Formats: sequence, structure tokens, C-alpha cells
Amino acid sequence: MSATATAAFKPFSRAEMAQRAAADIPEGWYVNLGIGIPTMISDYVPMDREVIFHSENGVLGMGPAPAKDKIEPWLINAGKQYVTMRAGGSFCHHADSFSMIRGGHLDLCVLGAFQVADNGDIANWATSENDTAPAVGGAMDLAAGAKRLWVLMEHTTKDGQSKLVTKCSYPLTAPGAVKRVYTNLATLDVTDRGFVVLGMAPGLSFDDLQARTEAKLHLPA
Amino acid sequence: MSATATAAFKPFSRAEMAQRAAADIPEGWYVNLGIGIPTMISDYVPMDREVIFHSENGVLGMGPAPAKDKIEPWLINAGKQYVTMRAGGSFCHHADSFSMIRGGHLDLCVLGAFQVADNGDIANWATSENDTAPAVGGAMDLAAGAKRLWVLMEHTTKDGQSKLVTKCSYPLTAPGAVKRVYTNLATLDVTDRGFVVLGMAPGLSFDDLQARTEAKLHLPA
Amino acid sequence: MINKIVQSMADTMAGIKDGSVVLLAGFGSVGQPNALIDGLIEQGATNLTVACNNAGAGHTGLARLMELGRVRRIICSFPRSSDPVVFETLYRAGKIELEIVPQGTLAERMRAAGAGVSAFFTATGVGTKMAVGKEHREIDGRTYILEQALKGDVGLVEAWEADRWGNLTFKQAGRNFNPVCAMASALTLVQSQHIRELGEIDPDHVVTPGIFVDRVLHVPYGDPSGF
Amino acid sequence: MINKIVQSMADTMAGIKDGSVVLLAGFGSVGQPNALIDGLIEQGATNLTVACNNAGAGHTGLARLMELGRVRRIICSFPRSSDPVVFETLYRAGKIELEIVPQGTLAERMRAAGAGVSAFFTATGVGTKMAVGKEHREIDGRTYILEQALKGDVGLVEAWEADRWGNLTFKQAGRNFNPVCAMASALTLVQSQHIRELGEIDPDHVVTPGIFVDRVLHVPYGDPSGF
Repeated sequence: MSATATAAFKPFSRAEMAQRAAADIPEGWYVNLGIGIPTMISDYVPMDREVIFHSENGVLGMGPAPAKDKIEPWLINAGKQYVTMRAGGSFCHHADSFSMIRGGHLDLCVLGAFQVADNGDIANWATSENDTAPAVGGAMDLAAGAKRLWVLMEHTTKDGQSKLVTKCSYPLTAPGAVKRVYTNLATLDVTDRGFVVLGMAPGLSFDDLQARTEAKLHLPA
Repeated sequence: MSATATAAFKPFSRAEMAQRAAADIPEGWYVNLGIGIPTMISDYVPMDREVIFHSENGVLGMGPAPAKDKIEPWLINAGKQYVTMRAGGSFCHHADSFSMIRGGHLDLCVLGAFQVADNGDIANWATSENDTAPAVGGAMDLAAGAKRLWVLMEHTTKDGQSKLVTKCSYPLTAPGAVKRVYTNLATLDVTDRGFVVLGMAPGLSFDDLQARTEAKLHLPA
Repeated sequence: MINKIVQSMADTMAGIKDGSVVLLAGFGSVGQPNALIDGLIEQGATNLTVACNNAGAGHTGLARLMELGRVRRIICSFPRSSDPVVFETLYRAGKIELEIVPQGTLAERMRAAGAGVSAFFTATGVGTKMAVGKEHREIDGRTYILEQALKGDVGLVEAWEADRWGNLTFKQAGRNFNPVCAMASALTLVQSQHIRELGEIDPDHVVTPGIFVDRVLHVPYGDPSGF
Repeated sequence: MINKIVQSMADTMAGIKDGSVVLLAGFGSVGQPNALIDGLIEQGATNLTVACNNAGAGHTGLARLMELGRVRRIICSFPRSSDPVVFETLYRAGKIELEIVPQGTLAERMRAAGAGVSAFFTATGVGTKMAVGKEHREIDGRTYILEQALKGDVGLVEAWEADRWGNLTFKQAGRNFNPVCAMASALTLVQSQHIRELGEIDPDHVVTPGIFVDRVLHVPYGDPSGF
């Protein structure tokens, strides 16, 4: 699928993608942010809108990255970056931490992905059935366990392939799990009808977006 | 089975039964004592022989009963008696406490019983198949989970029925679990051969003991 | 600002529906949320299933709730008590259903519900009446039975300290079933002896994190007694 | 007097057999018992199965143990790292077996082993490669797969504080897999930054009670680094 000629448009930057997702998270949610771009979301949630960030390695109530001279060596997130702890945070062991995930206690998880299908399937851990040593980490637990799964990713691969597909060609992380996708081109809900476009990058038309998307897109009902 | 005429003998008192069991517990064991006579065992383990007593309600490292003016209202054992905590003790929640039991971490549990069979079956929670509201508590967890199960009980019922039987007539707590029995008449191991008599009350002969016991008794090989 | 601390018993109990499964923590009266049970009595929900280690004593608390005919079914390990007259009378009259569960299986079933484990194999109860009708399986040479997760619609919990995010600590043996009732329940209601400022509880010492807690009521009742 | 504190690495490692299943705690290098891994390298046991979240980095620690050909099989969730060259070389050469397990399933399988749960049903991995060959079951309208307990012959643990009964605390995110490795292993070996007098650790703050611990070695190594 190559893009048809379109008028000039301005894709969302990664920061804007994170910002858009952050704006949709209400106060009081317990949220796990996957490694990579999703981690940026917390930078755009103001401290006075209390959202409680969870990390798989037993950290609940993370704050922003520490100043370089305030690093606590035992305080890292699942991406193995130094973080801080907010007042009201707590530590627990790995089985307790994954109880929060697997027991359905997280309001939201945001992951990156290789592909999302219009039935909500997500593929984000291996790029081939024969990956030499695929690394799954906590992705399957998060995708299967959180109350809501959102995906934050580029709309297309570097060579222009749509990452929103009718069927994932890569190994699944979880079937039917994704509820919403934020890309550099659009925000989309995954519904019974498939992908419903909630918003687009400035200057982009619905037809432009469809041209860049393998899966069929829908307008809100 | 009624007792045959025998020479005078002196049954062990409850305190002596507890004392005999206590003498057989080596330092370093993690031990759960059931409600009733077994609880008395801890009184006969000297404080300098460190045995770590566990109670189902999340108490590990119990010490003796407190003086009346030293009662801590939140510090009770599974029998709902006030206890003390030794230095080195710890509290945990019920699922963690039963992980210790069910995960095979207790070296020993000592329970009371209605009946013990010579294959190690124990019946200690209900006296009829149609008990109106039988109360099992943690008995089945302890019987199935501890590394060793000992029983401390009278040798016979009040009306002279043997409590060491060939087959339990009461509902089982666990099959094949009991390793040793301390009664007011004898100490017995449960082996592949059945009950093996390790010791008897002063003045009692093996034949006297057999006469009071439904199950067949054996002498040590 | 997140604030799970509520100001009245009516606010604490809001929304409990008839037919709910209520997980009730406590072991005897230690760590037992007596004020919340009274609140539930007042609130009025009926046709309840109550899971609790014991089945009430005397004529107060859980026994009172049963006496009022509000409990359809009780799931417990130890229905005997110093004064079990209410339970026994109802049970003999066929007015209450009883499911007896070994104490460790009861705690583990709640923990499983909170942890996303729908069912698990345990050796407890194998070869006994508890195993009748349950799936048996031999694993590595030992026989196990399959037990199901036990989810609560409502969990009633007693804490020693709580903050506005719902973080909890417990006092000594008052911990008992409280953490598993909290994690297994869709709506977890807490009475706490002390309310702490956010951050006052050391993050390494939080026992039940606020993610498992919905509402906290300050009930500084003093010592447990009367078990 | 119970004294689980040992004085030398040799005493700590005594008795580890070839072919052992080793549960190795830590998440990156935080809460990872590096000194004990070095001790295991020195001790010499081989043909090991190692369960750990990661599969080692660089040429030290677990990576070194693998490089020496001592690890037959690795069970982990995330074999990638900043420098996974040792693992990847061995894996491509077919010299090491890999079992990939979702991180939560890995933690839960260890916890299950410690808690006497031989197997459990979880929704994680359903509909993926992880579910292939596993028993599926629908419970209350959702599909689950059966996962088995993961027992260790040996558990390697890093604690912040320990006493002579083996009670442990952990520092911040250093807790991670340590408590479940401790409870799941037949022989649990601990390196601890601090040794406390018995009774110094508040009974309400003990995280891993001594019942899950066999030997403690004092290793005041300072800060983790290099993950």
C-alpha cells in the first residue's frame, strides 16, 4: 500500500502522540506504560491530576525521572530507567505486582506494537514465528490483564507498510485486546465494526488516512 | 474392646504427653501446634532450644502466653488465645501463612485426633458423615502440607473405644499422613508395617497395650 | 486529587446490591471490620453470600446479619464458635446454605481471584469429603484437586493505618484475611483505626496497596475483644 | 541457637549438585545476587537449569556461567539485554535450551511452587504461541491455560537486611523476584547487604520470613549498577 498523492499534512510527533494519550487518562486511574514511547506519556500528565503509574518490577506510584544527583540506585522501572517515587507509592514483589496486572486491577496499559488488527489483536513481541530468541517480558500479562489496552505506535513501518492490519502477520501478544490506538497520523478506537477514526493529524483527510492503512477505517457512528 | 485385667500402671498425664512430644522436637524446626493438648507442647520446649512456632493466622515465632497485664489484643494464635512474639518473629497474611503450610515448609505439625489408622489416616474434624455443621479450620491444610504430622491424643475414648484403628470410621482429615502418635499409654510410629510401639506408660506391658488397641501393634524391628 | 476517604457510613456502603458476594476479613474479632458489618446491617442489602473464616458468634455482627435473614449462603472454614447459636439454628432449620472450605483453600481461593488465577490444583482435602465431585489430577506423583477462585462483589476490611490513596497496614495478627479480601473484591471497603497523610506510610511497609482499595472510613474503635 | 548466617562463600554454596534447577532473583542488576552467582561459578556445579527474568548481559555473572558451558537450559521472560552476546551465541549454536515464559507467569509459577499449588489456570498467553500444547479451559466465559509450578533446587536471593533466623527485607525495587525465589526453592541462599540482630527487624515489616531461607552470607557490596 503506497500513499496516494495528498495535500501537505503534519504528522503528530512522538511527543504529541504521548500528549494526546495523556490527555485521555482521567485522575485516579492505575496505569502501566510499556517500554519505549508509551513511557513518555507520564511526562504529559500534570502532577495535580493524580494518575498512579505502575511498573511490573513491583513499583506502584512512580514519579518522573530523578535529577542526576538524586538517583536512587534501587529505584528503577521495567525499562530499567531510574525513576522516583511519589508520596503514596509502594513496593511489592513480582508475584504481587503481576497480581495487579493479571487480576484486572490496572485501569489502563499502553504498549507499543508492531501491528494491531481491526479485531483488537496485538503483535508486539516478535517479528517472526522463528525469532531466534524472542523476548516477551510482561507484554502478554499486560495485554491480557489490564482493563483497557491502548497502543501508541507509528502508523506505518519505515518502508511504508501499514501497522493497522486486517490480520496480524507477526506472532500475537494477545487476541482481541486493544481498545484504542494512537499513531502519528490518527487516534482510532477498536470497535465491533473495526477501526473507528476519532481524530487525524492536521491536514490529513479520511481518504488520505485510509490510503495509508491496510485495515478498513470507519467514521464514528 | 475392653481392657483385660492388668497389673497396675500409670498412664501419662496430658502434661507428660506434651513433654514427651516436646523432647522429640529438635532445634530449628518450624512447628505448628493444633488447638487443644498439642498447644501445651510449647511449654516444654526450653527457650534456649530454638523451635519456631507457627500459627495459621499469620504468626511465625510465637512465644509463651503473656502475663495478664502484658496482653496485646491483636496478638492471638489460631486457638484465639493471647500469645507473645519472640524476637525474630514475623506476621503475614492468611494466604502467605498457608503457603508455609501447603508449600511443605513446616517441619512438623502436631494435631489432636478422634482416630488414627495404622496406614496413617487421620480423622479429627467431624464425628459423623452427617455432622450438622462440621468445622474443619486449617486441619486439612496442615495434615496434607506439613513435612511430618504427629498426633497427640488419648489412647481410647471415654467409653474405652480404641482411637488407634484399622480403619477410621469418622470422616478423614487426610489419608496416610500421620507419622507418629503420642497417647496417654504409648508413643507409636506409623510405618509400612503399621503401628510400631516406641515406648509405653510405666507398668504397662505390650500385651496390655494391644488389649486396649484395636489396630495391630508391632515391636520395633 | 484522589481521595478514597469517605466521611460517613452511608457513603461507605453506597451501592451494595442484593445478592452480593461479600468477603469478610478477620479471624475471630481480631482484624474484623465490625463497624462495616454494622453498616451493612443498616444498609439493607439482602440475599447475600458471605465468605468468612467463621460463621459469627452471639447476636451481633455477622450473627446479627444472619439472624435478620439477610444471608442466603455462608462459605467458611470454621462455623463453630464460643456461641454459634444463630448460625446453628438457621442451619438446622435449612434457612442458610453452608459451604465448608479448608482454611488455607479459602485464603488461596481469594488470593487467586485477586491475582487472575481462575482455578488451581491443591493437595489439601484430597481423600476427604472435600474432594467429592472435584476434579482430581496426579502431578509429579501426587494427587491434587482443582479449586476455583472466590471473587467478592464487596470486601470488608479492617486496617490499622490508611491514607487517601487507600494504602493500608495492619497490626500484628490483625492482618489475617484482610489483604486477600481486599485484592479479591470488586468493591473493597475499609475501616481504619488511623488515617495517615499521603507519604507517611513507608513505601516498603505498605501491605495492601491502594490499587486494591475503593473506600476508607476512619473508625478508631480501639482494641478488639469478645472473640 | 539457630544461626543461618554462614561465614564463607564455600559454606554458602556447599552441596549444590550438577543438574540443579536454580531460581535466580533480580531484575536487571537491581536485587540480583551477583556475589552468589560468582560463588556458583566458583563452586562448579554444571548442567544447570536457570530460571531468571533475564538471560545475562556482558561476560560476567549469569552470562559468564553460561559462557563456561554450565547452563543446559534457561527459563526466562526477556533474553534480550544491552549486551546479550553470550546467550545469543550459545542459543544460535544450539548449545542452550530456552523456555520463554511471560514475566507474570514466571513469577506466579514460582509463587505456586512455594505455596503448594501444583498448577493453575491463567489467561496470560491464551491465543498466542505460549499456549501451544497447553491445556485450555473455559471458566466463567473466559479461556485460560494451565501452567505448572516451577520449583527450585536452589534459590539465589539478594536482601537488604537479614537476621540469624533468616528473616529478610528488601530495598525498594530490589524486592522483585527475591521473595518468590526464596519460597519456591528447596535450598535458599541469600546474600544480604546488612546483618541485623534478631528482633531488630519489626515483625510487621519482615517481607520474607526465615522459614523460606536456609543460609545467609553478609555481602555489603553497595549500589547495584551496570544493568
